[in-house]
Amino acid sequence: MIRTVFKTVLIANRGEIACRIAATLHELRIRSVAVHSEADRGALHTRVADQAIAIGAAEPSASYLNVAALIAAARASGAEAIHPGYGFLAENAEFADAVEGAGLVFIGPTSEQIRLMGDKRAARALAGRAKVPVVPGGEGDDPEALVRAARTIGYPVMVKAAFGGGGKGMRAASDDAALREAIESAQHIAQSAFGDAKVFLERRLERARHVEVQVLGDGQGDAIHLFERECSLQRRHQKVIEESPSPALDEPLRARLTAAAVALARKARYRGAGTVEFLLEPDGHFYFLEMNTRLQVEHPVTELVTGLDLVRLQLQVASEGKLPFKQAQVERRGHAIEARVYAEDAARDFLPQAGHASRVRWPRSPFVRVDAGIESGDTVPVHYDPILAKVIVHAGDRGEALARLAGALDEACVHGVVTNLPFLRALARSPEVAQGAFDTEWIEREFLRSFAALSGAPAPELALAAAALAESLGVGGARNGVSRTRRAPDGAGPFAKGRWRLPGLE
Amino acid sequence: MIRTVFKTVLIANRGEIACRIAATLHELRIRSVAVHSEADRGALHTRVADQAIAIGAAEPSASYLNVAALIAAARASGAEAIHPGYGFLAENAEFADAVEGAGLVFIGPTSEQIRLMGDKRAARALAGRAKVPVVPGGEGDDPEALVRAARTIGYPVMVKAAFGGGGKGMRAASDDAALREAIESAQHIAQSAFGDAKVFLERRLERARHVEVQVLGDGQGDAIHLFERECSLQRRHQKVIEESPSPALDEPLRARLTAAAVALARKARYRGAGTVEFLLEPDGHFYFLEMNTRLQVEHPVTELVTGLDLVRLQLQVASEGKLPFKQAQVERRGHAIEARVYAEDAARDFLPQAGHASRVRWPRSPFVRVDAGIESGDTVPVHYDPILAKVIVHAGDRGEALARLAGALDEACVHGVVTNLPFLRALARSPEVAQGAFDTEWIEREFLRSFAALSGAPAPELALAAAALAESLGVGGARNGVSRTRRAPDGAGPFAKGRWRLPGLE
Amino acid sequence: MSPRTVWRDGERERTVELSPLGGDRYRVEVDGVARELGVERLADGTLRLTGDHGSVTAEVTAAGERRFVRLGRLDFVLERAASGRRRSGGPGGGGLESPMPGIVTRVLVAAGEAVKKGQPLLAIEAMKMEHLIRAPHEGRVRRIAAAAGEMVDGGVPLVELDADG
Amino acid sequence: MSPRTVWRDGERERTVELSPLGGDRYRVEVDGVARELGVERLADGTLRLTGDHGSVTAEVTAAGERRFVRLGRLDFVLERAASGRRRSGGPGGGGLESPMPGIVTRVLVAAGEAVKKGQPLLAIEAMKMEHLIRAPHEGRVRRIAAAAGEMVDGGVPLVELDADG
Repeated sequence: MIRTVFKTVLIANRGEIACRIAATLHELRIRSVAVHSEADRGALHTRVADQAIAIGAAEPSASYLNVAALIAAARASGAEAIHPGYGFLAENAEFADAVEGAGLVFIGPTSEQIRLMGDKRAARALAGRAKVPVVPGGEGDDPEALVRAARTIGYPVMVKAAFGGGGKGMRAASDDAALREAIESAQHIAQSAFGDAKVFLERRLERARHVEVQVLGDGQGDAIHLFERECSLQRRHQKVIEESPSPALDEPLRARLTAAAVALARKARYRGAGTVEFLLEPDGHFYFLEMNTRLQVEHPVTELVTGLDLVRLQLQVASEGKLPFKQAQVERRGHAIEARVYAEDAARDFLPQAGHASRVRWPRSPFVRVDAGIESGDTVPVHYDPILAKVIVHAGDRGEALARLAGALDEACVHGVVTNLPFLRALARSPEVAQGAFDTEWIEREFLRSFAALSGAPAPELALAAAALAESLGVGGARNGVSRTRRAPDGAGPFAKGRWRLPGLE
Repeated sequence: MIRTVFKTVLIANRGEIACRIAATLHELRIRSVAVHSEADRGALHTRVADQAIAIGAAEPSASYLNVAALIAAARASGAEAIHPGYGFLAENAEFADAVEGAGLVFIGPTSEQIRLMGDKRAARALAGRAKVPVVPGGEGDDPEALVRAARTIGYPVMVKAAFGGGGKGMRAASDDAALREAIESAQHIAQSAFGDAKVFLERRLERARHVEVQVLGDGQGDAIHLFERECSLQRRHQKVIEESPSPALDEPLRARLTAAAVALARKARYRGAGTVEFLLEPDGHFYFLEMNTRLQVEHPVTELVTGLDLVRLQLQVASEGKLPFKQAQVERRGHAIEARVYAEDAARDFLPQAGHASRVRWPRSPFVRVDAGIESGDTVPVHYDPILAKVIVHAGDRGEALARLAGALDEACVHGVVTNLPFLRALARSPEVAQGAFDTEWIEREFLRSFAALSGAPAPELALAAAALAESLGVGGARNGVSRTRRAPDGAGPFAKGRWRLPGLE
Repeated sequence: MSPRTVWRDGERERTVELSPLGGDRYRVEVDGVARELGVERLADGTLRLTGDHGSVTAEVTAAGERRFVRLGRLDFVLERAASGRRRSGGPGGGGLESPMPGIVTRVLVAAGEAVKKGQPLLAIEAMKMEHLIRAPHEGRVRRIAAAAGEMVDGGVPLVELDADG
Repeated sequence: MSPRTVWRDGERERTVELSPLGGDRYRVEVDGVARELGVERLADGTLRLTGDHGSVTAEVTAAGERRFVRLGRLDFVLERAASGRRRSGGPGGGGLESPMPGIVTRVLVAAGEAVKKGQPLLAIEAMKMEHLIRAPHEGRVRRIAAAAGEMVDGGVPLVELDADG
């Protein structure tokens, strides 16, 4: 049992990650304080915490991004530390400064480290000093200098915002003219989204995979890794399914990749849990992409293969200032995969969805974990990230893990709000995923087409029958729209037994 | 991915174990067929299966023990195999014969092996031939022969039914007179409960622990073990909390104990998953107790430490007739603990409970697994075993596991039916359990007293306030029994702020 | 409808008096000691109770007279009582009601029969456990209200016993 | 109340006709093809549908006109339609209704303004994603039914557009 100096910790987040952090706090007998916006009054994360404090209106700027309100809530509740989760203020250096300025502990790296990694160009420079390969690229405020750099490194290139992230403002270009246009557009988006118009160039890597390494640093120059995560299954730079280990690494490559990540974390004297992202080319070359200075959405796959609780480790490092074990003590077992359940309609261009999730049932099977932010009856507000839950499985090998994931996704049921569950189920059963043969653009380049064919198929007659019967019987919240006394026509009408598809009935 | 010959499997059971078996079947894309009594119409295990078949009236003898109805259901559904779960017909040799006689596969050992292990005296004899130590004892149909045997092995002794189990009909005796009485009583109970009056003697072991070994045999003489389970936390011979590894074993003792179990399984040419139970004396001597020829209730702790799915292994052995891996490939990691949630009122002499569980919430935290047989809105019938669910946790070490278990039990909530959750929470936090300092009689000898003190404490005022407010506001299904318009008395009445205990509010 | 409610908490009898103070504020008096609480209804029937230093969620579920109360992560079971009256089947009564829902397996006495204190009158079984209803005092069986094989709820009168032998 | 109901299944329109046959039996005709089904209501609002060779559980949840249907482990989303009428906001309509619940972030045209086909009229944001409502054809804006900052449900009319330029 660890003994942290914390008796009370405020969770400056919402949804599944706030619930997940509260679980570890409770296990360690640390009081958890939830915060919530007006839209989240009564949300699951407020119910699982020991205390809940309202911090502002529904808009994130008024609540979950409201630094003053968060600090005030921490003070009012007697919290000694704040866990930022992911998103919102998790990688905001000013917030980290404000927390420490208020005499509280920020559970994460130092604000300098957040600032350093937030500047993608500075992070690239640091990687270079740590002898970690970076994607060939170019910098400069003058567009023409960037064009000259592009000619040197070779087209196609990517234009990225220096202070950006998550693919926002990212543009590809294949020639000088397109590049000039891309730079202008990217600068414009960077200015409005990140408050700084600076951009930089990277050579565009073809068919690259996204592989990242979980690191843990003591803030004094020591760091260890907790193996890698494969996150190439993305749609519009948004990860959909992640796994560990990566099917693309053999042991020598894994050793080099994890060593590179540890070298970078040590060079940064990194404190706490962080993630070093790499692009991996089909030939095995890898390049530093960026470092995320927060707990990742996909951290559970690392937890399952290593058997370690990352939130607990974050609390330990924040509390004790040292690593609780050595690299040699970190072992991995089996294979873990995570699928992110989003409130979005995959059949209609992934339009985000919101509303009342009146019936929610998450899978509950051996070796299946669900980190969920909603239960039956909860509301999915329009204001926030559409992630509802993560379904994570652990198994002896990758094939078993995929079968387990597919089975678990079948068990999941969300009614009232359309989710991407059909998309995830199709992905989990796709042959390319089974073979591990994908890169970061495979979903958009190939999979979406086959999914469209699948999702466009008509529903089985039995589904229509169930909908009509439910309405007629008044179950499921539908009005009774059918008379129940009408007699059946005697042998009238077409009756072609066997022409229905009857899943489960034939 | 394993390829079994089975396309459809019938689950001849109910509740949490039927749900748990269905999960593995679904993952392997095997159709699951549930059976249900009249009392279980619409029960969770019928909803998670691919098909549900009614087999008879509520009484077990008419349904879950109704061999003819089960075989008929298997035939009607096209099942090629039957999984018996635990309890009911799981260790009934006639059922296994009937299943095989109908041309179906019984997922379990041969009927001969069930019969052999069901006769405790024959099992003891087999253990002797396998050079596995047995508790010194005596046999014979003549009470006076037993009395003479008791004098030889030394008092106190236990009288047990030859075909019994679960402690039923078991009697202790400390002298000749008491023994004669005990024999008569045990014979009477054995005759009525097991249809055979035969009894035998064992020396009564003081402060012994119950440690069992999970084995897996190929039915052709090879067998391996999946380490041990510590099951000493019992009340009236009913296990309450189980764990793996046992805190009472060091590596040499673990090696000897598991070797003894494997020797017995090999000698029996055992087929499938089984459990060899031992009594362990404080000095490290252990004695064979009996062998259970079924999947145990507590199998999940073994699954968590080994990372293996025992139901899957049962299917593999039944399907392929060989072990899917070698002993050296079985590794254990960390510590797992299970707590059984029963519908019983621990504060009122553990009286069994039944009814409508209108609000059910099982914990959902990292490294916490719940095998549950009910969800919100389900009914707990009076006819069956009171087990509702099992909360199982996995952690790096025993201390962490206990903290995790305590946290998970706090998260669990069952309203509408009284459960033993308060009892389990108290156990998980008791110092003796933390020290691992218990034997099979410790709960009844010592813990029940301290639990009674705990459960007799008054509820905090806030709980009363909540009950009254809920009724007044009409939430939670209570009638509105309080006028909502009455004005507050102006400063009247006793108002001693601060005299309430306000968990969470001060 | 009285604002005063009486509750059984194990062996204890406890009283609660509610006074709405307007808005979501209530004055709540428990066993004569009062506090002010803010009471907010959340979407799923959960209440959020707010005191001077924070708030806690309370979930209350009624099952007959029983109230399952969850405060944060603590659980309690209370019983709604008519003011002042005690249920006869409780620990204070004669124990001649069914202590649990179950099936009457054996009726061991007949109406009119004289019984000794402690004598088994009737056996009820639930979840594979048998529970004997015993005579709380010497007396004579007036009436047996259940037959073997009958399923009964908890708290149902099973045997009526006259005190005189 | 007609026994015939019309449903939208993606791009398709489908019809169901129910005829009770007494007891729990129904004749159900879907798109002109009929079957007999046994229909049993389970405790939690789930239906168990029984055909010739087995049964499957069906859970149906209404959310506005939408019906979430779960058959065993398969999920479908249907939409209840008034017989024969199509909703204007669907793929067959002009796309001038909100495609999702969200917040109107920008109004890009004014009433009376002439617009080209494909011109962005209004931006709506939900869950950090912005979606542009574009003119489905050349025309003139008759009315803007939402203001920037306003929260709207899915399927709410946002812009009225006249066909004449």
